Amino acid sequence: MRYIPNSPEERQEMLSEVGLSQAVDLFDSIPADARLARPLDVPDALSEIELLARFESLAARNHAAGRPSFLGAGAYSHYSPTIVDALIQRSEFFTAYTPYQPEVSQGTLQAIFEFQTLVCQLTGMDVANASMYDGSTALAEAVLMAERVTRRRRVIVSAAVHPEYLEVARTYVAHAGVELLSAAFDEATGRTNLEDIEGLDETVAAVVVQSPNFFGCVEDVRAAAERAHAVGALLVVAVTESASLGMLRSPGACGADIVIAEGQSFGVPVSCGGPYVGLFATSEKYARQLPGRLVGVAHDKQGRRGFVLTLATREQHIRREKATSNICTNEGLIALAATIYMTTMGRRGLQEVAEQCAQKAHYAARQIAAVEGYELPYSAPFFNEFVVRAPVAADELLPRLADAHNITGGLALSRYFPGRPNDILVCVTEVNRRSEIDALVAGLRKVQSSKFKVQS
Amino acid sequence: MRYIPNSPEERQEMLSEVGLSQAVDLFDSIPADARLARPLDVPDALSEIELLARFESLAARNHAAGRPSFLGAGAYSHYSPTIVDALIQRSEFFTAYTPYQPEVSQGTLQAIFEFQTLVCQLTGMDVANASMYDGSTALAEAVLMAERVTRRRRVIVSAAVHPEYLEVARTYVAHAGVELLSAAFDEATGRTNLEDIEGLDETVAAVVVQSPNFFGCVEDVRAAAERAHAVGALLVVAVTESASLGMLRSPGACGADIVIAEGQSFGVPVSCGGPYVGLFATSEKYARQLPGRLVGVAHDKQGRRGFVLTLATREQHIRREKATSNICTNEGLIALAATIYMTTMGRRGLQEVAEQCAQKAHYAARQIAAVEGYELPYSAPFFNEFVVRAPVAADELLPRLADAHNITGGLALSRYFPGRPNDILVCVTEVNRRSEIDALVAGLRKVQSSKFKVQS
Amino acid sequence: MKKASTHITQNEALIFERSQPGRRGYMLPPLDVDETPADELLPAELRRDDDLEGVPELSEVDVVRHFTRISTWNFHIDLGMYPLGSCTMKYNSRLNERVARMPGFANLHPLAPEADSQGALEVMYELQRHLSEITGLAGVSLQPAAGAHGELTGVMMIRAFLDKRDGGESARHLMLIPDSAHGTNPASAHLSGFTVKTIRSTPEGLTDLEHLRELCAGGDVAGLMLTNPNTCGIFERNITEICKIVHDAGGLVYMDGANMNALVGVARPGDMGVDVIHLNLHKTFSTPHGGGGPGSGPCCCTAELEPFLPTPLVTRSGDRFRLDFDRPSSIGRVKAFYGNFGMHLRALASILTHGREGLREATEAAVLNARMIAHGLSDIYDKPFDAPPMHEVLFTDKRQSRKGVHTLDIAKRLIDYGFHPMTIYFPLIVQGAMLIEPTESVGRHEIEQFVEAMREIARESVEDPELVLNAPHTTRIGRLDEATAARKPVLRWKPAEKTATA
Amino acid sequence: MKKASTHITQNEALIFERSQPGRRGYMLPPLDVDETPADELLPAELRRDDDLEGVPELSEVDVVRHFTRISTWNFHIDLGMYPLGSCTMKYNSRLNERVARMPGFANLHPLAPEADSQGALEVMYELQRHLSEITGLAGVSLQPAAGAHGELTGVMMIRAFLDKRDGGESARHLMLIPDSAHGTNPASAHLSGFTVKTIRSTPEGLTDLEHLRELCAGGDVAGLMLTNPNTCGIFERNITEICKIVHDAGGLVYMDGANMNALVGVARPGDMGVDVIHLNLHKTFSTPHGGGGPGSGPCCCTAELEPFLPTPLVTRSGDRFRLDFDRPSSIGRVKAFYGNFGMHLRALASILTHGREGLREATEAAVLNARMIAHGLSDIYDKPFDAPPMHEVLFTDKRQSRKGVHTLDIAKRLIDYGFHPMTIYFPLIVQGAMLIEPTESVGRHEIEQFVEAMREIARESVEDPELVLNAPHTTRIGRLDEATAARKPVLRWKPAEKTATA
Ligand SMILES: Cc1ncc(COP(=O)(O)O)c(C=O)c1O
Ligand SMILES: Cc1ncc(COP(=O)(O)O)c(C=O)c1O
Repeated sequence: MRYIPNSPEERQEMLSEVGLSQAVDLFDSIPADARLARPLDVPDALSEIELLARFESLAARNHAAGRPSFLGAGAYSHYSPTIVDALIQRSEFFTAYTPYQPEVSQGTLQAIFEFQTLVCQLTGMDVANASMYDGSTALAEAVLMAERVTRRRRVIVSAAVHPEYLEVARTYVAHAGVELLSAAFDEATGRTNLEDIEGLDETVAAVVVQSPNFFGCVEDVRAAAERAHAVGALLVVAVTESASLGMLRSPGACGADIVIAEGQSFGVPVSCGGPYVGLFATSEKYARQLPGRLVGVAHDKQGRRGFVLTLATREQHIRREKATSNICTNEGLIALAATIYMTTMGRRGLQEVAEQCAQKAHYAARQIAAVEGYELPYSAPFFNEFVVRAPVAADELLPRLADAHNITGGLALSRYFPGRPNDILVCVTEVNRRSEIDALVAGLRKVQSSKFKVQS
Repeated sequence: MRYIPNSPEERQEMLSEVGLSQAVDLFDSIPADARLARPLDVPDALSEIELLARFESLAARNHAAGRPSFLGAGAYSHYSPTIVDALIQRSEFFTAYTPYQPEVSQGTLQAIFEFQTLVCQLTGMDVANASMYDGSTALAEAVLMAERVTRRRRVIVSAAVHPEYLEVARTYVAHAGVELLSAAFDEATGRTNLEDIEGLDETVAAVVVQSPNFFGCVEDVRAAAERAHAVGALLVVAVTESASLGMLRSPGACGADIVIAEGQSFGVPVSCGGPYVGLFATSEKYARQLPGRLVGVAHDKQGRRGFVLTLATREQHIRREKATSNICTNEGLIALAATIYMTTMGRRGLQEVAEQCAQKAHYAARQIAAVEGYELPYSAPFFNEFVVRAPVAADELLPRLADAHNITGGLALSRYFPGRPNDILVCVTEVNRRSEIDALVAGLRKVQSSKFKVQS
Repeated sequence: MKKASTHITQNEALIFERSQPGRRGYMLPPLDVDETPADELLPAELRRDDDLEGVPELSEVDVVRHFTRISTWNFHIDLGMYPLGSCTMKYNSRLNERVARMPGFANLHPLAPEADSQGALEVMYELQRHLSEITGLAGVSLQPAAGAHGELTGVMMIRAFLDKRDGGESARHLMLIPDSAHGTNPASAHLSGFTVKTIRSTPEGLTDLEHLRELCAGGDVAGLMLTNPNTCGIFERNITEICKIVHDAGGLVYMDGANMNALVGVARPGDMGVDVIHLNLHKTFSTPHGGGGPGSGPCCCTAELEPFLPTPLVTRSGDRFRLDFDRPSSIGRVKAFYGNFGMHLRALASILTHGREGLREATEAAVLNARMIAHGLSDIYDKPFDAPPMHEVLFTDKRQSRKGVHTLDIAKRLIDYGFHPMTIYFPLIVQGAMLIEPTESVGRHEIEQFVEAMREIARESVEDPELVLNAPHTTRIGRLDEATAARKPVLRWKPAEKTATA
Repeated sequence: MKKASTHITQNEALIFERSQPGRRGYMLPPLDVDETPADELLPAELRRDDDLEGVPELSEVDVVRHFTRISTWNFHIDLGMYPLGSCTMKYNSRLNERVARMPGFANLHPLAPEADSQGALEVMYELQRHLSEITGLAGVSLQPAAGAHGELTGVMMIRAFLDKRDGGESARHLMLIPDSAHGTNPASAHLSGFTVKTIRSTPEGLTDLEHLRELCAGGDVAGLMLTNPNTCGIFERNITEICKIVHDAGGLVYMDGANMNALVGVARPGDMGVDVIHLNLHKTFSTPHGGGGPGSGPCCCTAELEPFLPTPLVTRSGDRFRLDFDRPSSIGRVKAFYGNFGMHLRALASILTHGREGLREATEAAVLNARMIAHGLSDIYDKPFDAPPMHEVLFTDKRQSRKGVHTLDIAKRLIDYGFHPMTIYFPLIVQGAMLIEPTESVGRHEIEQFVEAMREIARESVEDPELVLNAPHTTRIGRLDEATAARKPVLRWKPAEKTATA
């Protein structure tokens, strides 16, 4: 096997050095009945040429990867500067382990410290951790943290939170004795109905809203914070489209106590759902309740500044079952990619990306709204995603768009809301050229008129 | 401009620091009449997104890059292990300059030393330099070196040497007072006619043969050496398909005095003709007549081994017009790629590549010879290239192969030899799958029968 | 030739300290749609009012130099042996990186129509099949993002299974975990609502069967979480017996698969009686650790447990691949979408590159390397357990500590010899643990250099303890004061610090 | 914060010393055609009989670790300022690397049919057009592989032009070259059959017009090879006059374009009277130097000289791009195929990324950085010429050498301060030359650090000369004995040495 340095001959010599005659003797401590008596039923080894051909042909069958797309809903297609992927491919970064030995891991440690700082700046919070698996698990951990902080066991989650995030939270709390309640959203505005949140009282640990919410609507986070704080509950804000942080008032500035976000928008490919990176930030006073790893400043005897993993007493390897979370390996390299992205785009670039996303999305929304038969059901302000109500069932319309116009027009909301057959969630980012948007609009018009033909 | 660190504001501050008020003042020493009074007529700056789209569309118009090909003739499609390109992309290698400061350039220096050694091992020679621009310029330099060594001014070059190599040699010697004579090749065997080389006498500095020669035929290098040495001339051997060195008797072992080769076959993409890398090797006694750079072993005060550029007194920066060559920058990074390729494939891999090339080429030759109307005019043994004589003009046949069968069938020799309209130079390597070869044969058969249809 | 020397490296400030107003490292194409006035776009009160104060402003060159410089401070696999016990730091091939970056995979949106994502679904399906064959377990979910995540998933499945079997909330609330287990095990069990009970290990470093029987007697045992080979690098030779005891007591057996690098192609948890296991693709199947992730922790289980796996599962019907959402008994989702797909690609590429023979060959080479180290150090360092090690070997600082030299010191001194230290102070069942896992990716010569370095350090501990106690001596910074760092945590840069360090 | 510190690095033997019989780092697909018996394939006497003895046998991991380790011993642009005068070590963007690797370019065979290579031909055509605009010269050939190759091409064109103009072999055999010129200039002139005559420089570091006139009087002058700005970093302000003198004498003017980084977008050689020039795409247009190449040295010339450019040229007819082989007056080919196409791609990408404004902006930034250095060091180091520097600034060791500290020592000491040394002992017209070219790719802070380091070294040269004389002190090896290396050259590894070092 070409990845194994020692040749069969060398290994034979080594075996005799340790007093064995053949490789099987290495496994003497495994009882015969526990051994595998036959070779594994996996194919013979492939050469690079064969392997690449194999995966190229698989990749070629992901037709959706090759065409203009207006899919968002938790995974966003943004442009990533070439240096992002080039730098994370330095083996110094991608083949290193968790920085347990600071003297020979300062590169990783300093980068994480910079990541934590950037997350704080963008979310408007005091402290952030070294990353979570993704946005959905970060939200689940936020719910558990709220319970730890408040010692209350009921959490109210907006019905406009990403459905998959909600499912993950359900799974996580199933046996943690936390009860999840739902706050409805307003069918006219598309925003969470904050005026009367059912069940909001002194027993509630936290209120959870997503902004922009799953339907693209920007929530009134400040109002949510006031409502939550009024009963001594925490406000947890979730962000799935982090590009919005370049334009929207930061959750921290609106009074959020815990902010979690999906960082995929920061230069990370959509890659069929992962790996992504969960951002997790909170205020100073809750720092010791944070799940996951934290990097902090430390100095050596000569007073030179360095960085170390710190506040480890929160973690599983010290606290075991009393840890704030069971997380160990997180998303280090993706956090690094996000860090490089944020620093390359920088202050002005993050603002311009947000601006272009919003501009292009609003252009698209106007054009679509102008097509006969299509409407935008929600009145609330949006960033780069919005719901379109089509005159036909989305799962008839979208395949036709794909086949006839080679466009992935968006997400059929029926995937999550069977009761909404005609609704499509459309997302537009800086990578969608005007020509693509116009093609989408033209396509919608065609499909629609052809429908009337069918009917008449 | 995003590659320039200092912002316009910073540059303005720097200007005043050095006592200037505006950027134009930096160019006061350029007389007004020598300045450009207008902006350059080049397009506005492109973003990464636009630039990549632009080049993608250009690349898409190189249709030939995407289809099975049997082109060789000085540029060969071989498989390059993934790590070759990954390693040369380490900025430690590709953004460094010529290793003038050994203490901070040992990586480059040791790699070149390893390259020189590998070239010696494969060519069977004593010493090799740090690389030349490519095979063609290396041959020209070899001719000039032969003149330096022998102080004779006539060089006989086989007519079966790559025509473009010959043209380059002509240009190089045009004003060096060296006369190039041609040695004919045998129309039956396809080999250089070594029995009676016209003009071979004591005034001849060198005899130059290529093996495998331009027509793919393996020359009798030992005989060539005997003939050359008999009159006190040097034998210069050129190799365009270096993969052959994994199987063919090394030129050194056959008595060559100077061996030059094109190293592109060693893991370097065909890339429309460059960058490639010229290999240049000779025997110990001529070391100080070598053109180009040489790396040698050196030690520091503590006796630690290191490597340095050495024997610089041969070179232009010391010797100026008396230098052995004017070359300065060579092909460092491509030499590194070749070094990584040779070490990754290693002893057994270089042998297996050569074996597969020869096997597939002979299979293809058999199949083609069996097609009615096609013949292989030459009887000499070949490695992975051979001439096919078609029943129709090559420049009618090949485009039809391309259009109807999506195959680049080979090179129409008429490009270099107008008198040979029906001859095609076919090259087969380890990357040509049997299915491609069979498709080529089927295509040749079709084209051929359709031709008879036309005639009948 | 000495293994390592010191050489000049660049220092580098924080990216925020490098930032200068007005620098730009990006460019976007000009906006190509008719602009919407700012206030129509978004009401002012919803807009940021901090102008992103503090976010860096840099040129592309600044960014490249910053991250290139700091990268050189890391030790990494491509430099050599990285013997962190329990972490399986094996070679990460560039070929796998290339596969993961193919546009057809990297640009595929997770919510793209099934029909237009068949290639990706097939990748996941095929990986599931191979992992099932390797573990000897029928059901596989690729959703967990790391080992601990896989544990959580598996333990929750046990919970769901018991609730269903025993009807309603099962009274079984005890999860048995050996004292040698990794911290994530109890943490995951706790998250799943179990009470953790610790099982003693025997003097041989094995699970104490007697104690296990005792604990199982109570009838409230939900299951056992076992690592095998355990974290002492020893194979639990009574594994079948252990599983039987737990099963007879009505519980299930969870196996922590972090150490599968000792077993692939040689033995299968499923054949030993294990009910559910997680694998660390970022260990056994060589997906890169990336300085702390991403990982991938697939969960494999018996047919009996399969209905409880997370939703969705990738299934096959004829030559179509589908996402099955219709799984009423499932514990639900543990992650949005389908797991760390990019890691699935790499792991599948790794399995196909190794092939039938290669997978077993790697296991043999890994165990052999660990044996070589055990062989080379047993006479100098305290080896707490006699059993021959599998893929990793455990030593302690018992002998050296007599001279005041402890595991931490030995680890730091190894750095001066050009090695990354081993895992230290884990497992917790021995004092001053040094857990050494070379993996199959290390050549004989470097194994010998490591043994020699360790023997040298042992000598130094006697002849010149100070030298070891003050190590490392060759790094750009010395040992850092972690105590103060934790007492007065500084977890982010603030402009204040800028002026401080500038 | 100090700019640099020492840190642990891996040592590494030669690849041949790492080799072990039986190791494999490759795998090919099985042969898929019917085998031809060995003897039918090739007669035994034509086959190798050495079984490739000595060629290394290694696993992929060995290769990756070997080259990764040795790479860490290099200084490189991504680490910081690399101020080699005359070399223009500017930032090499990853974007350009990505473009050059697009399969549609990398997999295109140079002999593929023109109709199927239109994209590549357009790339070359467009690059020719931009270079023509930038130099103000009508004709462009991209064939030369580097600067010296471009010189050879240009000088041979002058020769061909004169022969044609003067009929038969022109009697003009003198090529005038300033004493400050780069060594490749005389070497190239010599290769083209010219006799080199050296022109003196004035005390201001400019070409001596009087001497030029003298030399031109003879009537046997073929031309002049001039670098502008010259290698002292000074613009030849009499350039138009100089060209006139040479032209009046019947000669042509060749300009060495290595220093075009001072002129792009600001002034054009063609407008100054230059007849032919080469550009170093690996300098001015940021194609990577790769540790010594590949380069690319396009040759640009007046319409008058265009017929003599190498064959073939890329031309355009309507929207088709063609290779023009029908060039009877051409000097012929200087390289197989069309030059270093991969570098053409990168250079075009660089030009399009900079755009109209960016190209000039880069020139301004490069000159400004050089000015900052001149400004910061002129009071401490001997600046032989008063003229304000363009993109690079020349100093000498005159003052320091009084204490026995020479340019070489200052250069080596710079390494300890975390800098790559400047170009030393070039140009030859001043003693102990230190030619410093920061390029536009360096930020203000690092320029200041460099100035400070140079000032420190000047101080050390007085207060503690030994410290400087024995530098560098921070590298894994010290100064190497180059004299012995040249006296007893060891230019390749031989098994003998293996046993020696093993
Ligand atoms: C034995 C053991 N179990 C579980 C884990 C947790 O795996 P992960 O870090 O992928 O969450 C680890 C990894 O450190 C481990 O070594
Ligand atoms: C002034 C000058 N001329 C010519 C050259 C030669 O260019 P190249 O090294 O590309 O052959 C150089 C490069 O060092 C140079 O600095």
